Amino acid sequence: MKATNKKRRLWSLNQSGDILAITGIIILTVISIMAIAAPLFSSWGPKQIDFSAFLSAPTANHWFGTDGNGMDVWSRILYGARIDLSIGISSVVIAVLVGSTIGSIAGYFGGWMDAIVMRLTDIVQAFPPFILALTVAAMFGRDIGQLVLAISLVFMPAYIRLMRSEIRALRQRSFIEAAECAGNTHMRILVRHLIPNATRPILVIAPLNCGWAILTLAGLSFLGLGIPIPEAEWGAMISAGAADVIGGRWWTSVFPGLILFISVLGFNLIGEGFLERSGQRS
Amino acid sequence: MRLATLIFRRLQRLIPVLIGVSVVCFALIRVLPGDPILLIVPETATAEDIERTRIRYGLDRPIVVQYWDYMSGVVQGDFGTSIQTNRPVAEEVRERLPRTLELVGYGFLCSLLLALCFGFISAYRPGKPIDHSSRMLALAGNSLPEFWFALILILVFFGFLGWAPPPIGRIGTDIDIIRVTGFMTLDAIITGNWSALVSALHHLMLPVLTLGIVAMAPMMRTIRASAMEVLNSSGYRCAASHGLSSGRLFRNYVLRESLVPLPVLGGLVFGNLIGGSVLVEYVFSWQGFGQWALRGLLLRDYPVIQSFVLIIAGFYVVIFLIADVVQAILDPRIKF
Amino acid sequence: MKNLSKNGGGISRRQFLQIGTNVGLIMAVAPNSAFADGHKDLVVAIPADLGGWDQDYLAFDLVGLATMKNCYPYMIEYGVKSVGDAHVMDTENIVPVFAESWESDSEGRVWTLRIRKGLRFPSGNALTAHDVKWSKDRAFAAQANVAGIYRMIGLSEASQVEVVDDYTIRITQSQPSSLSSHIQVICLYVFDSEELKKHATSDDPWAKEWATKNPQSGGAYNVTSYKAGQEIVLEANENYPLDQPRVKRVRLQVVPSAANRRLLLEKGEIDIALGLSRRDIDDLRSAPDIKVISSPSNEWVFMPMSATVAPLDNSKVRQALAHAVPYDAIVKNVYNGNARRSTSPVPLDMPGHSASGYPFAYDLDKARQLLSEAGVTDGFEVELAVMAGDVEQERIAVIVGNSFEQIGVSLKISALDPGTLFQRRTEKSIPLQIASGQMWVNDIEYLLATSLTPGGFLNYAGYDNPRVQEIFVELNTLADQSSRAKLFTELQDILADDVPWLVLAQPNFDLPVSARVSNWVQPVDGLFRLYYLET
Amino acid sequence: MNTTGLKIDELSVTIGGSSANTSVLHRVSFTVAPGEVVGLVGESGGGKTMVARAITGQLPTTAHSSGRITIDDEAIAGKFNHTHSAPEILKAALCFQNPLTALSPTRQIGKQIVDRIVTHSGVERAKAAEQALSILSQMGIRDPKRRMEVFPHELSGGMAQRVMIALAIACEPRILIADEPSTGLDVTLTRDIMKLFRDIADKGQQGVLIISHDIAAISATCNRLMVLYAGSLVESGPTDYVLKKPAHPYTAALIDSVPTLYHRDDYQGPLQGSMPQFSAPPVACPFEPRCSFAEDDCRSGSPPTRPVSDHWTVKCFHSESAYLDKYDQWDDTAVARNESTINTNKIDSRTKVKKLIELQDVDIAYRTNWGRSSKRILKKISVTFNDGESVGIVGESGCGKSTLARAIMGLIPPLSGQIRFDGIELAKQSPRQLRLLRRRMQLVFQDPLDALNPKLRVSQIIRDPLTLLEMTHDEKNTSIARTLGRVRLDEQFSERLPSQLSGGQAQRVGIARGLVIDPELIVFDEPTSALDVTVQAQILGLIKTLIADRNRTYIFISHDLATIKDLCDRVVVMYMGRIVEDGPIELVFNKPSHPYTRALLGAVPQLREETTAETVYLKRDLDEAATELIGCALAPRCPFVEDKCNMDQALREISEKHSVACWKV
Repeated sequence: MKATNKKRRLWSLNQSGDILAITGIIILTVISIMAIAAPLFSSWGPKQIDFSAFLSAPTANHWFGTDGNGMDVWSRILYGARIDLSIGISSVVIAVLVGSTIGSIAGYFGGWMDAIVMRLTDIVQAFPPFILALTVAAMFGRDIGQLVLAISLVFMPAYIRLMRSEIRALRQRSFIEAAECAGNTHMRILVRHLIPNATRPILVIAPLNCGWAILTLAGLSFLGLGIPIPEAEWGAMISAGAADVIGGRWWTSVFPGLILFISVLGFNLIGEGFLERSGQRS
Repeated sequence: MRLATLIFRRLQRLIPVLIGVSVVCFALIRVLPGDPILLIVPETATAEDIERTRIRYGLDRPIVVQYWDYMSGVVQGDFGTSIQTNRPVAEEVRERLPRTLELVGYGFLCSLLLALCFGFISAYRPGKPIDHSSRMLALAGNSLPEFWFALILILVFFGFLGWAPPPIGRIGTDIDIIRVTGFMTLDAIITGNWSALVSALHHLMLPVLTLGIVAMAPMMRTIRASAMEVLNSSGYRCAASHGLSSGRLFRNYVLRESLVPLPVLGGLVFGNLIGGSVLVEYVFSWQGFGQWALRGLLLRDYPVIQSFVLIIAGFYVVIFLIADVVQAILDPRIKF
Repeated sequence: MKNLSKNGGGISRRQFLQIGTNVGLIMAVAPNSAFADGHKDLVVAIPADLGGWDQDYLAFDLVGLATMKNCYPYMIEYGVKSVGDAHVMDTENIVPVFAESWESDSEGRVWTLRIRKGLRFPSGNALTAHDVKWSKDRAFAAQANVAGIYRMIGLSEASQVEVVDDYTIRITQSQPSSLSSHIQVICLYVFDSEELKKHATSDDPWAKEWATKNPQSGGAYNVTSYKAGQEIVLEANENYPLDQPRVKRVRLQVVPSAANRRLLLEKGEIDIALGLSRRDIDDLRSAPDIKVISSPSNEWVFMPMSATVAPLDNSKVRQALAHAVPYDAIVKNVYNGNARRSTSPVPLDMPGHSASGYPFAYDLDKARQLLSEAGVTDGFEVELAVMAGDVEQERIAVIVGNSFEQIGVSLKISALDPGTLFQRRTEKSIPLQIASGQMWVNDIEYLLATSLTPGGFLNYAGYDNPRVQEIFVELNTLADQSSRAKLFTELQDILADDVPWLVLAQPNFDLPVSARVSNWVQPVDGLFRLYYLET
Repeated sequence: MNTTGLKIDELSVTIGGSSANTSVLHRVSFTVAPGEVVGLVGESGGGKTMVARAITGQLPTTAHSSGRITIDDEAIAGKFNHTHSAPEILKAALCFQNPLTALSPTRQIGKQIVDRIVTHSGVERAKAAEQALSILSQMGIRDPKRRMEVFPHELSGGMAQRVMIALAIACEPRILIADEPSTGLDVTLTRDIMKLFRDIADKGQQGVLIISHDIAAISATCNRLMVLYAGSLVESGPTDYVLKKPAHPYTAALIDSVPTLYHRDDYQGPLQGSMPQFSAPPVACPFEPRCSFAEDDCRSGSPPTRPVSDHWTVKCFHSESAYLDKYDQWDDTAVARNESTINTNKIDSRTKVKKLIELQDVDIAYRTNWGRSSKRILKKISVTFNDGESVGIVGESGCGKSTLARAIMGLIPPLSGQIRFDGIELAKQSPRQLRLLRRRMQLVFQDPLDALNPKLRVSQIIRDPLTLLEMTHDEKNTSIARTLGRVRLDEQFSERLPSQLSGGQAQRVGIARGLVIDPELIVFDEPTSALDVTVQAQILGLIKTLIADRNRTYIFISHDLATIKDLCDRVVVMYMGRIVEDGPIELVFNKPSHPYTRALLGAVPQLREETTAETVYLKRDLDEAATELIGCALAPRCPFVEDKCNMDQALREISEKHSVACWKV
């Protein structure tokens, strides 16, 4: 495989994986820009009440209508992106950092440390992911920090295991023996030789998990366990609006659901693209 | 013999996990804020009254004693008594669990069938429009918030088209059914109550579709990847080059081998469905296990929370045990 | 015996019923009259089965309490008065039911209960003073519901309840109390002691086990069929000492989903749907063949402010906040107009209520001015606790928060689940919270006891004013109505200055029923009385 | 029935879509007659497998082919396609490479065979099962009835190869094609498998085409050999002629690259460069860049395929002239070369003997999570390596020789016994001390690409061990540049990633990493076994020049004796975790004492029947024998086994510096 080959692979869009990933990145970039520059796109604040328009249908003033609190749905969607995206991403980032650190140490040193870590992950993994998030969130509370921890706790065992098995597989490779022969310390072998080679599968699944984290957050909010009112958060918006659908007031939950769907799709597209490129199975 | 070894090994691992789960849960709910006793004593109660109630529920004893007491009950099938409702937890579980399992079971079946169809079609026609569209469909399904999707389905199929029954409960309100197992469709078949069966299936339609579509993607992706791998494997190419008919090739050389990675993934998907079912049940007023547990969690009903956690964990671990066994049956190479 | 007070506290009734049930999500469903030919029975959809049949040991369970109210023999009961079109229970007028008479000595300390003769339980056992005595002994032994509430009127020992003869009971309180009758309305229910004794064991001398699982009867209605988790059938008690109930048979059907109850009501299959959301009820107002019984109620929604957390410990700050609540917006936007603005910490309709108790109107300038008088110039952040999942509380929080923001007070709204909320209330660690409730004893003395004196279980604010305590002590033994009224006014003047809580609204009681149901009597305690209903 | 066999006419194949074409076969023509065994040889990437795929209709979907393939005058065409239907008589059946993976893993082998029989002869399954049984026993499978029920992963390599052939036979083809049938098999097994092909061709009058990179393994069986280079058939002729007088320079180089005990006198040294890849059919001679006889005409036009004699063709402009002339001087007697001159003077040149590494009763076992398993990989190993010595360690795969290397490096602590480096016992060193010891010893790995961190550049890889030395950055750079030169790698390679290197280049980097800190000991762990033959020869050549530096100790591990003959002073023969023979190279080669050593020597590729020693054939496959181990490890396979072999055989000295673990010697 020559350098030119490599280059072509990086930039060619022939592979459908790249197209998927780039579509996903575009979607998320657009949503992020709109979230960051939200005041430019909406004249209403996310918690601003329009006392003259409770549950108003979409109008020129309120593009996506207002909800039962008289708040503008469109601007809540925009500001909601800040919370949803940042919680989704930060919980995965925490899970990746903590999980891969623990996993690489357990995988590298093995022995009793490994055994204990594995039994602990067994315990955490004895729950379906959403149920775990639900239980932890219901028991701990509804602060943003606690929610991030609850969601990242769900992912952590997977990253621990993934990193551990990657490290263990890499340990069998002769370049690690070579590194040992070259007089590297354990720390240096781990940091310089093992971890850089073990990150790829983790990076591949991280976007998928980001999407899942956002869905989880929204699901918790839907059950009333997520971010409390009046913060703008998509899941809570859908939940609050779900009851309004009865009277035909569909806009309060259909629009937030749509944006939630699109952003999760964005993450999933990136993840699927990465998966395809790395030729791995889920 | 090989399977017996497998099951034995897994059980060996399962029991410490369950004990660990119960210990962690037991300790956590007692450490965290929220006191179930305050929720049931009258507000006229003095500190002594509260203490007395606490003693009545045995919550004053050292946590280790409480744990021992609870676990020795569990071993005998006694999951304690709900602090809130005063009913035996086991009884409430018997009532609630079948509802959820029925929903999740059909949902899983639905997503499995969809995944098998689309997965194999995709694998046999990689890069073709049918491949792209079924993958996009799966990806989109995977990105849907299930509770929202359920709402949209209700809006369309019940609100506009009128094809679906009202999203309330598991069966028409005008239909009587004798409860045998708690599984609505099963009970209808056992008692030969065909109108109940039709009604139950009708009510299952939308929630099952919701779960099926949402959970399909990972299984489809795996089947597709695995089938493509098999189709490109030298094992398959060898058989194909030796002139076997395509039907025989699919049955004997593609199907089984492609399904090997599925059981373990299926276990994960099943878990996701159990999680998702909490949300979907909420939308369809299903009155299932998850909602029961949620109420227990919010009201800090210790025996309910403990039992929920233990049952879910036990159930989930058993799902994976089954998955492992199925995988071992499918793939003779797996050793333990 | 929770019913006395729980409503004043944590879980609003509707909220409680909704946990584990559902938000309703049906689009408009055309009534499908498959069952249109009509049924003679009155059918009531209840959200959950009752938690057990033993009132002495029952946890807080509104369905259970309501059912028992209709089928346990009660010695005395409130009368009924008409207010406009509505019938409401008259707390001033207490009438004997199974009792022949209910009298006290002049001091109000020793009470004599005479029981009607010839009363029988459904088992055939005669109802005598021994049953009453045994029942109250049992209540003291239970140390649960009744025992707790009895302490308020100076009853703490089983020996204070004595059998005089087969049909006479004497109850001797350690102190006189003007609340005695109110409390005895709630507590004087009777078990079939002969029957229960049969099921007692040495481990379980009060037959708790048996009583939990088997319906108790002998009141206005007898339980003739009980299918756990599905249906309770009540039939009119032929031995009821007063007029026979007009509806002979009532079926209480367990329909857990609120949406389902609503649907069944719309289809005409049930007559009364309990536990519907305000939104459902609003939608049902326009539905055919359904009427929504709406009457002013004594439920009130308020926002206790911790008197110990800075800067809320400054009464000027509390007054400022009282000027920053958009009261009318709450009534209009949260309750759709079906609520009254209350004008005193003493609820509307409570004897002694005075509008001087809460001289605050929505006036942000006044609020800012008061804040700066209090020396709070930079604003502050404060936690407002609401019950998680309670849509109305959340909406109030949003509206109030929006308004507070304009005077520089930012609210950190925390939605707490019941377990945590109650614990924190006990710890008195919540600066601001929204609470709602119903004073079941419609009396300011009771209000003081529960909400405005240290140790009062509804005193979420941790309110402590020596003068208020003195007033409370005076009221304990004061029977003269005009002197009481004077103290009531003084009290409300003090409260107007102290502002222990923000008075938000007093929502109406709304119950959707089928068109054929009439003669609903609005219960003062939230427990429906089937006895009066007609179809 | 027409029986003209396989005929290929001007077959060209191009693979790829619109942008990236690879031209893999260029106008290849040949025939395989019924009853004939023909070998198609060449290095990987030469297009051998594509020939097989073209014949069996399995070209990739992106392939484009031209030319004509007929079997018994019936044209074979078309690409592989999943939906081809209608069971028909199969013209050509392919035995796939790596049978362990090419047998469908989830179906019992009996059923797999039956599937084929049912498809092609239309008999009932029950009847087909009987036929399958007989085919299996024909293939030399013991207890075929039991094997029918077995899944492929339960088979040994040799067994799997037999089953693979059985599958192909069950299709009743006219032509049987075997793709690399000897891969992964040891020499004894290869011989048996090859005999099977011979039998099939002889008895069934089927044509057999064997595709292999291992010219030595198949030459004894094949009637004719064809040599494929970069998609062109460069030579084709009767086996004996081609081997003895290769007409094409590539054929000659290929034969010379095979590690044998003796080289021809005029051995040209390893062939430099590597095989080119074409995006379009080449206009010049594809071998021209590597050919030492190339002239202008080679660069300007493609040479024609010309007959050398009957049935012998070559695709070269110069094969007849200067080049062929050299081979005319070939003298069969020159084979038995001047034995007296080999290596004898090496040992004597050093008088002072210092023990660098000593192993005493070393046992090594697998590591598990909670300790070590009881299964020993090495048993009671006692051996000494002296300063300045170069020692070869030889044995079949799995005998523990790589483990021994790692134990010497201190990578695996021994379960019992001592390992001393320059008198320092490794197991007693702290991690830090052990790390410092590493500057005195280095290991070169078997799989060069696996041994290089894929995320680091070549210069970083070579720099890695330099952290052990206290050097400035500039000194390190100089050192790296010098070392790259020593392994004959261009400066330009220093910034490449391992994925941008060929196997040979990667191994040079691996050697450079070992050399850069100038250690006292270098252990080569089968440094060439993962490489193509001509590259193997290049790397061995490089190592040979390094070893000329006698200030260092070398341990060279290999599975075949021929490779180490030129490199080492001494050889240690291992079998199943034990040392069975240890002695100076000339002694062991000339007078092998242990039956196992003799068997190994006999297995050295014999292109020209040059060995004189009496060959020992081991009785059974290693994997079959492994279970019945009592006493001498070789006993179950040893043709000379006696009752006395049931006891453990310790290594004992039979003459100076020569020890053997066999009581019979």
